Amino acid sequence: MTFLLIFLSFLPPNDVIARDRPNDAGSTISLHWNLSVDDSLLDGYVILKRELSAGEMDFEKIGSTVRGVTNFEDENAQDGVQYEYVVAAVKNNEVFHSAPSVPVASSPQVFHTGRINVLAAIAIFTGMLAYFVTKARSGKGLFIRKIAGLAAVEEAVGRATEMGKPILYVPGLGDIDWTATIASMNILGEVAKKIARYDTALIVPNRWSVTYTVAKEVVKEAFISEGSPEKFREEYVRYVTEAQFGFAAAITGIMMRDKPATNFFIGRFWAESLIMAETGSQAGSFQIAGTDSVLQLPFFVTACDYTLIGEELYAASAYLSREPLLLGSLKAQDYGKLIVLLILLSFTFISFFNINLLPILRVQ
Amino acid sequence: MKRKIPLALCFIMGISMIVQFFIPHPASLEFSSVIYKWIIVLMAFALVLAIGNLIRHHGNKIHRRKEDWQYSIVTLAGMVAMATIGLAWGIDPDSLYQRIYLNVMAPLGGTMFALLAYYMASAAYRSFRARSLEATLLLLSAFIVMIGFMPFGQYLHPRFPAFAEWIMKVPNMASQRGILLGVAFGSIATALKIILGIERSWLGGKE
Amino acid sequence: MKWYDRITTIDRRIIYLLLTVLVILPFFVKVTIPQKVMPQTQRLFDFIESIPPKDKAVMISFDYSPQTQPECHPMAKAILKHCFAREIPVIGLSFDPEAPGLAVDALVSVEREIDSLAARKEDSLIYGVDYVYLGWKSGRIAAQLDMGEAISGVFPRDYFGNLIDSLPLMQIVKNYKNIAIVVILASADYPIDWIRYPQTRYGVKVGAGLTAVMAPQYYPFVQTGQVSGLMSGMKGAAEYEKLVLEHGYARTLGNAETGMNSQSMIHILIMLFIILGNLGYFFSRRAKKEK
Amino acid sequence: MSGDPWIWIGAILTLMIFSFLYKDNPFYKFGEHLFVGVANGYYIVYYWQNALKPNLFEPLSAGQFIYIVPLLLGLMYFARFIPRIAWVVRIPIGFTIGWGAGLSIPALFQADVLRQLEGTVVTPATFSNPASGIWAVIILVGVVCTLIYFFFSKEHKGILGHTSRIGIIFIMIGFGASFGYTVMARVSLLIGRIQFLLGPWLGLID
Repeated sequence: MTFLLIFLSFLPPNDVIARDRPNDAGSTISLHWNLSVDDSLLDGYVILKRELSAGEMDFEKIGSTVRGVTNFEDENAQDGVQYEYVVAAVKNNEVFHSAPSVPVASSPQVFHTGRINVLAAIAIFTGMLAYFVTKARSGKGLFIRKIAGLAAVEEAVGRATEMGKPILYVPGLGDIDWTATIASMNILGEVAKKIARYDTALIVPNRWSVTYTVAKEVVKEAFISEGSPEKFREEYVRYVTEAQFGFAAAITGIMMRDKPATNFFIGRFWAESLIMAETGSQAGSFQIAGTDSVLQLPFFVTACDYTLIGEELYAASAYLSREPLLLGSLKAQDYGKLIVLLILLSFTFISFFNINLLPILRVQ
Repeated sequence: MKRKIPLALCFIMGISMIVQFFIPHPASLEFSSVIYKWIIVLMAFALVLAIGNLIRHHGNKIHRRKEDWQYSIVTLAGMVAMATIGLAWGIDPDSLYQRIYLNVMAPLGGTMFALLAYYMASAAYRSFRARSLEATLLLLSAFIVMIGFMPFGQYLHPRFPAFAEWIMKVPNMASQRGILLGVAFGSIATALKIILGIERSWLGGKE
Repeated sequence: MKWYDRITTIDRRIIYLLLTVLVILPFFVKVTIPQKVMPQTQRLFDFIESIPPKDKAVMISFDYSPQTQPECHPMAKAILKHCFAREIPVIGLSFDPEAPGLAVDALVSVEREIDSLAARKEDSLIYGVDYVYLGWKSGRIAAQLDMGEAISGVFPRDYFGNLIDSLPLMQIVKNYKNIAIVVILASADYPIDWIRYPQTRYGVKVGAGLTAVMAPQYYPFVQTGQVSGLMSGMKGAAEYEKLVLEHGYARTLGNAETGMNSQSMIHILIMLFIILGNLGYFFSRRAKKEK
Repeated sequence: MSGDPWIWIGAILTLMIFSFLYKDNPFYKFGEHLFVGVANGYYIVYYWQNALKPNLFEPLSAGQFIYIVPLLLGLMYFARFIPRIAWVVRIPIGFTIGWGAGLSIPALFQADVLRQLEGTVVTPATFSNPASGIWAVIILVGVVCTLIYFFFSKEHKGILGHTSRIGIIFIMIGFGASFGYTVMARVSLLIGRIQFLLGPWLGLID
């Protein structure tokens, strides 16, 4: 049998289609072919190409695959140059060439069509945000549900004033490119305004140089806007160190020695969360935490008096300031979640009628 | 102008980074990598300000002989020494700089981190009380996971590890996903408000 | 003070002292508790088991610091032993500035172990051919994206100062096309960037070895297939050690084993104290009600 | 016992930090302040070597004058010392914040919204294994209820009240599980320090 096969000829693969790979930075051509009818007897396939403009140049081998494979990507094409491709079946050093493909050239794309869904999501959400913010501008009172941790902020500041002890505000350990840090800066502004009305010292330690500069602006402006710039002290906002646990060590030091009446932990946190929260609890401070770091939430919940969970952190500046524009954006967030819920439920429901909508959610 | 220029720059940067996501063209990739290099440079400049603040804070403490001022000397001396060593003799793997890193910073950081083992124990003992339904559920699921992920779990009951795994993978995953989805919207809304100039507390105050 | 009040207010220092004693004990009293392998660890092992020898490389991103060494270092060693025993080339790199020292330690100690077992000279490992360590780079996301174009663009030289193009392995492995999987060993939230950027843009496969605390956050990604396998914490390391040993890729277990015994003791201690606290709470509440 | 002075330094610093467990004391204060100092020295060198040198001075001296832009932006941080132009500080801040915000929006939609939704939708294929089908339904219910808990603009009454209460139950089970699971990780760290003290320092274990 083997003896016979060697002298038999095999059919090559057919319908070799070459096309520019979509949505890429160029220089790649995707090939697809139909398997040779003798596929199961073959060793595999080799892929050959040649430049069309180079005249009668020979085809050059550029790669190979095992049998049963129907596609290949030539990632070394030169953009704008026309190529022809041939796929050949291989058996014992003998090759059986297919007809050449239609010539094709690769090119980089300027729009990624596989990401239309992300674009649509951004457009819809931006539209909703713009709508609700504009609507809010007209000043109609918007409802916001009670958030226990925020209702306690006033009490926390008052308590510190009574005790004559400072307030410690840790704006998280994330740099300014974490949106949680930006949310924390907004809350810091509101807290600082309340502090400016009382006579309480404030300590804002920072891990990042950029957040330090922002925090300083925010606190200073809060004191100015409350009409008591003279109460602002340069030492309120401090830079500590970028080292995560060096920062945590310094904070525990402040907690044990300055004995703050209230500690705020608001922003992005990592493992150091419990070091700070547990030390603060042992020092007897009243503690309010807020973070979107899912993994640190259990520790704050365990060791702090109040904790803003996840998105509550992002609702906080609207809640505290009651500014219509911010409340409007909260409404947009709610509608965003509503759409997500409807997608989850409807896609699940429809899928049982054999309509699979999941590809809509897929991003390339 | 004091507000318009920074706001405009913020808007332009935000929009360009969003647009960049949708353009696979090599020029777009090049753009994003150059900008990232600039961002790092900016961080380095801001660090100069930050270190200035640190020096002033500790310098003040020493100058006014505030409580524990002696320790401020330790901080300043440590910083100057480490910076000098790194800048003067380099940062090769065998350099003094790396040695100090490995034998001073690493043990200090590692031990701070290790304190958490103790704090987890004291925090759990103090606050894991079955006060309400929610608190009881929290306590129970913590217990099941603590048993299930230890090798002795399977001797208590052969299905215990699977149960613990189930808690991690089903209810825990569901709640994490729910929280994450909410956070994503909060986060996106905040980022959008920043780009559109609706949220401008980083500019400080009203005017 | 009643007994039930007393057991709800035990001084934390007593807990701390007991905990210290229990964590030290297993170093001197050896026991072995056999354990089962979790499916996500198995998946990672199987993935690497399925890579053909001397073909695509495994890229290992060493992103842990000395603090998480007890968890991540045994993972690194186990996975390196696995790759080297199967003749899969390894490319190491780091985005955490604290990691390079540890990465070099892991690579060198595994190389020594393999070389000492090598029967023939050809079986010993050669730097630049069997593995390369690129070193550390700042600007994580940008670097990860740029490596899709050319690794040499991001790392013109390796950690030891050799020109990248002078290393035989790096002449074959130019970018992600020749990388079978990127395994991130990390104590922080690093794999998400690999998923969000190189995976979404270049289709890079991502595996991970994470500290026990980070790992659950990635369960959703394992389920969706964005992460092709995951070792979680010291337990995951011990499981991978076990798989590597069972398949004959190593002679001994690593350090994760003793660690698991200390773990068991501490877990029991913490649970006992929680029970004490609740007993006290229960009886004091009943006593109050009776009044 | 080790004869290496570096090991001794590491061991003594380790014990200094552990001493905080008993109470705040001069040894801990020393360790803490040394940590902050040395770490800042470390990062000064680090930013010089990895940011300013390769990303600013080398390109500039190679004639890539576009890098004057980050130089100018960086210098603007120092405007805060000149009260008249102190507002200029906002320019580099605006640049950084805008960049971070813009980068995060598509990434969040893609990885945290669309991909997670895709993983949560239940399809007939999920039921190819009955158990995993049921778990998928529980996950779906959990995600929906947890998300409802985060609705802010409606009072949590009626059906919203019931579902958000189920959401809270899921959240609490999740928190407990995460806490219990994390114990393992933290003990690992402690083991690492103990290994260091017993091994390299005291030489009691190998």
